[in-house]
Amino acid sequence: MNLKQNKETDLKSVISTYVTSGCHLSIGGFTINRNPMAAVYEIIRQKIQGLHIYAHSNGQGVDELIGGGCVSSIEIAYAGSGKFASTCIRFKKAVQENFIKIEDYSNYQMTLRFLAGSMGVPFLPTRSSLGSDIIKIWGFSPEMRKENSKFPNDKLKVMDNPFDNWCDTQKVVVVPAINPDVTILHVQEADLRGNCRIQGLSFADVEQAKSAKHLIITCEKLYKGDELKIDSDRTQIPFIHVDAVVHAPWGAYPTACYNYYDYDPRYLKDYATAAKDDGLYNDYLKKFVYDLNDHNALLKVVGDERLNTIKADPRTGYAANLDRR
Amino acid sequence: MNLKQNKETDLKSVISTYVTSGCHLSIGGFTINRNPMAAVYEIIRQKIQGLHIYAHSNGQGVDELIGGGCVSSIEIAYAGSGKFASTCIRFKKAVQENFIKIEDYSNYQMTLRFLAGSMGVPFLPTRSSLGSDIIKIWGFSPEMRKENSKFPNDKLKVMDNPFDNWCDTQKVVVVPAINPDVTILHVQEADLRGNCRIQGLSFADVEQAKSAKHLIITCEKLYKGDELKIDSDRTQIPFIHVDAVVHAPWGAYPTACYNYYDYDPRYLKDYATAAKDDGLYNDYLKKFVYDLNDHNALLKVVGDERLNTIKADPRTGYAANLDRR
Amino acid sequence: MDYTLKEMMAIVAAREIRNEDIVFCGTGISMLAAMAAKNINAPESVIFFETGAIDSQLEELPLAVGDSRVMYRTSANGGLLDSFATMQNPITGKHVVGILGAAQIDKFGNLNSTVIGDYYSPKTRFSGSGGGCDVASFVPRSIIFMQHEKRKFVQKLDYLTSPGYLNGGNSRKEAGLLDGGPVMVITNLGVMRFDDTTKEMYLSGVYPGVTPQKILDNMEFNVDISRVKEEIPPSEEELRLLRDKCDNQRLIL
Amino acid sequence: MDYTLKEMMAIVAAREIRNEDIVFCGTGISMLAAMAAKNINAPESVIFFETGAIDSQLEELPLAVGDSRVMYRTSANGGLLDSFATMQNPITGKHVVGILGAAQIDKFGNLNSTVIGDYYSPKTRFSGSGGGCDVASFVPRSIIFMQHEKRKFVQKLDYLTSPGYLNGGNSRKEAGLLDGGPVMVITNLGVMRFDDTTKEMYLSGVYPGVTPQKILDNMEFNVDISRVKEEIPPSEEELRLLRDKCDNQRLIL
Repeated sequence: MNLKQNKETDLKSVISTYVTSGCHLSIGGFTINRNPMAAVYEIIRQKIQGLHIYAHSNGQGVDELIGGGCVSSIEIAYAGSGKFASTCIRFKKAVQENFIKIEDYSNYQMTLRFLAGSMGVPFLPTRSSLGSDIIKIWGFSPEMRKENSKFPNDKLKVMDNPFDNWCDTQKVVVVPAINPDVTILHVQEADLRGNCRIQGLSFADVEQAKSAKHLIITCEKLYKGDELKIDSDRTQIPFIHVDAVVHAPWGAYPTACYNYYDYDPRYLKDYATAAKDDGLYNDYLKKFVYDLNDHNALLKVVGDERLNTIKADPRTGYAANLDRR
Repeated sequence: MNLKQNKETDLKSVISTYVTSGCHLSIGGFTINRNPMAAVYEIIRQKIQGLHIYAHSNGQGVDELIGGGCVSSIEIAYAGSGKFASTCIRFKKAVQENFIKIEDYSNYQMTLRFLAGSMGVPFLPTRSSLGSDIIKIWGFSPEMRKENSKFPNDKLKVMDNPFDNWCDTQKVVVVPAINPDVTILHVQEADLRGNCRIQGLSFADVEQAKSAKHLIITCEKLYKGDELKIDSDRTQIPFIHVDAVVHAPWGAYPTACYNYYDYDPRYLKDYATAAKDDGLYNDYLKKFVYDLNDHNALLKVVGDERLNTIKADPRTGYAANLDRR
Repeated sequence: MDYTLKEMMAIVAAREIRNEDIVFCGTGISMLAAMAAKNINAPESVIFFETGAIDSQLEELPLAVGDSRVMYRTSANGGLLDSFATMQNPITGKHVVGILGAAQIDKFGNLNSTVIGDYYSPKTRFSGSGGGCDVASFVPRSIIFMQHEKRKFVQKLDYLTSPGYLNGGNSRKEAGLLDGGPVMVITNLGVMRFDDTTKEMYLSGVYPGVTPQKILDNMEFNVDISRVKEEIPPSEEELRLLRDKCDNQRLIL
Repeated sequence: MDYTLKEMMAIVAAREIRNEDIVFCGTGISMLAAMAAKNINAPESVIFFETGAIDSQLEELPLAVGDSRVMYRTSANGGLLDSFATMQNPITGKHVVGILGAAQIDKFGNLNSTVIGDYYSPKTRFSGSGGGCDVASFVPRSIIFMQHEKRKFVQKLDYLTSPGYLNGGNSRKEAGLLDGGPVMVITNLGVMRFDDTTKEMYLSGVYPGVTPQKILDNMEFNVDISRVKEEIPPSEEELRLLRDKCDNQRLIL
């Protein structure tokens, strides 16, 4: 956080400043929607390694970070990209081949963990996962946890309800708070100070934002004045949480951004094809990430014609009748 | 909750159906803003008694319920009506003269208690009140709590952080969930199914709504069609939580309703004067509540001329330059 | 009347959904089943997604629960906290029906969507719980879609991602979960339900032309087949509404 | 230059607020102090209210923190959960300055805003904690406004609503609270601060014309007066901005 009046910066410098090797990172969005892809590609391009990722169901973005070799460990609820990859392919490979360490939670648990971090409490309770292997099996060993002060000593705990049987509840699972070093979100609208508006579903973005030690925003539309102070009921993230703002139109591409554009089915399908083969994947990385200077260059490779097909229909917020087979 | 397509009803019948003697009630709003006053006056008019109230800082509405003799016990963080009564006057009298039982919490604790109820967990943790008499002194005795299954056995508890010193926290206070029998809110906009939009601050209304076993909505503007499904990002309370909807323009009067009208300084000042004296207060109750048939009758007594002075300025949402001395 | 297996499965699930149900669904056939119920037999049922969308107007079929198509003309666009609280909430939660799927299921309706093989060095890694474990933990009734294969109906799960009846009998409650659990498992061959007392799976329905023995041949464990009936195929009207109203782009069917 | 005591008090508080502070305030003089800081010496400080309003454009002075005037042109209109989380949050919370008031204060800056007399049958009942206890528990720095009277600066509080330094020394931390606590008490006579080690109140400033003895005469307990200085009165410019920009309707001043 900072309270500066102008937090605008560029993606290259903001990534190199905040997303350092070994840092604990979370990204916004859900499966194939509103992932901060411009930032994800920049992280891959800068060959940042050893990231620890906190994810709920941040499909495409997380898979590309893993595929780009940036990730060494992850706490996650779900790795999937909808119809395009029911299990994210580079994720699957990395786990099966032991390239990354993994700890499994549920979506609600991960969201509660961000919420706990944003509220400044060490844990929150839920009934989810009682009796399951999410409780019994720990991906990160107690030793690994004890060694590193950035992890809590326990994955989670089961405890008795301190209020006897209040709310018909005998036991709860308590999950530990997360305060990521950095959270990166892509939002529809922001202003120079960092006030942010998300249109459509906010997923867990608000909790991820407010729990972060540093918060980077990329946005479709950047307001230079105080326009967002009008009708501020719509603003979910006030500027006090934000460190840096980057104007990045199409910054969620190839995932969707409600009211702006849809996901690109062709890109996601081609990605899935490449992801299944190491050779093809290296070609993909070279052609679509390493050889390009920035996100605009990617948009140029894709071309306006294709981008036009996924532009959002103003009535529905998505590209109606888009060929998605 | 129910999933009916049309939940519209009238205030008299909805109050007599849901707000029964001895029921546990919470009302929305904060001090002198968006209290569901039409409903409050109807409760007083129906001479419902023995209510247990859950309040954070619901000033004017709670004070009138107490003054009307409807309340026998209360859990509360703050009883004040801004400049008009730094401590609510009938509340003060009732506590000093032992007419009502009281249990003190903080605003955050009461809000967390509603949140816990809405999340379906028996408690939530905070660091607030460690070392204070809010922890040490219990208004409701352990015996009273044990006797009545509608109360948790403990006011609150202090417990060790189950995650060692995670988040630099050694101890937390856990506060028990609330699920009121009934919550009543006044909102700016609703539709027949019960989708609700609050403009300006939502205070703790959303948590009070979602924790309630029954939820009654009064609203300034009632939509008969699906208008609120357009731009639904603005809808804070979806219809699945709502039992009944009442169209009640000026339903928060004499408290404010952002974008519709301001508080009425003259009414609140006159109220404060009357509240200080039992005789005057009986006259107040007779003239402004008992002798009137409904909220419209109150608005007629007040008169259009005065109501016009508090109508909201469309630019600011309140009555700019209103004489508030 | 011709119909596909997918159509049969979607209709069987839809028939289980009632007015006043709030239906949690994922993608694919589970979403289709929820849409079918709403368009055929339970018009007042409400569809919602773990991403926070309630009562979406689904003009096109979403390809993920995070698809922008679920955000259009909802009753509210919230977030994950809202959706899971709706299920854990004691008032709204009682009305929620969850529709789930998995890689493995055991005879007590416990589900694995995490790994095949050892957790630390898995033969196959799947997506993980997502909201599955949450739904299975919270809701009073869930419907499970499965492919009927021996490697999927297993004696012992490689990982218990989402609790069903755990070890059967009263064990779900003893673990601290509320009453509830799976009510049926719908496969490409038939329908399984769970005994009221033992909470063990039994065969309750077969599709026309499928024998109970064929079903047993496709499971690692045995189930009681004494209560089996033939499932009624989709009617003409059901099929028409399913095809025209629920998936006219033929993305799933 | 003529100025009133209220103006002196508001300006003394305002001077304590810095750029990069997020100022929690209530109504009355505390709001005025926050507005004064923003208009005079800390233009980048941010005002916020427990009701959930951040960075309100205060064209008119609100008469309550729930006044619609705090909702106008905010950076965000949230709710109580948002505002208290901002203070308990380890990142934003570090920047929050709380402005508080109370009916009683003790030498360790603990506050009573609940009752005078016995809790169960009080001589005087006040409003209660509101957000006061929360703010006092969470924030690293708080500023307290008090009237300087013997019955208000007491040996022992009738009820400890909002924690200051509890029993002094390290006791705040031992109770489980984070570092922090009151930094100053501003009264109609002068300014008290707290010793770094003992956490006991001492007299740090008197207003022109007030003697340390007069201050001691108006307290039940003794404080160290050896560190006292005279407070600098409001400047012409400070007064002008206070009067014209912060309360031109003269609702508080």
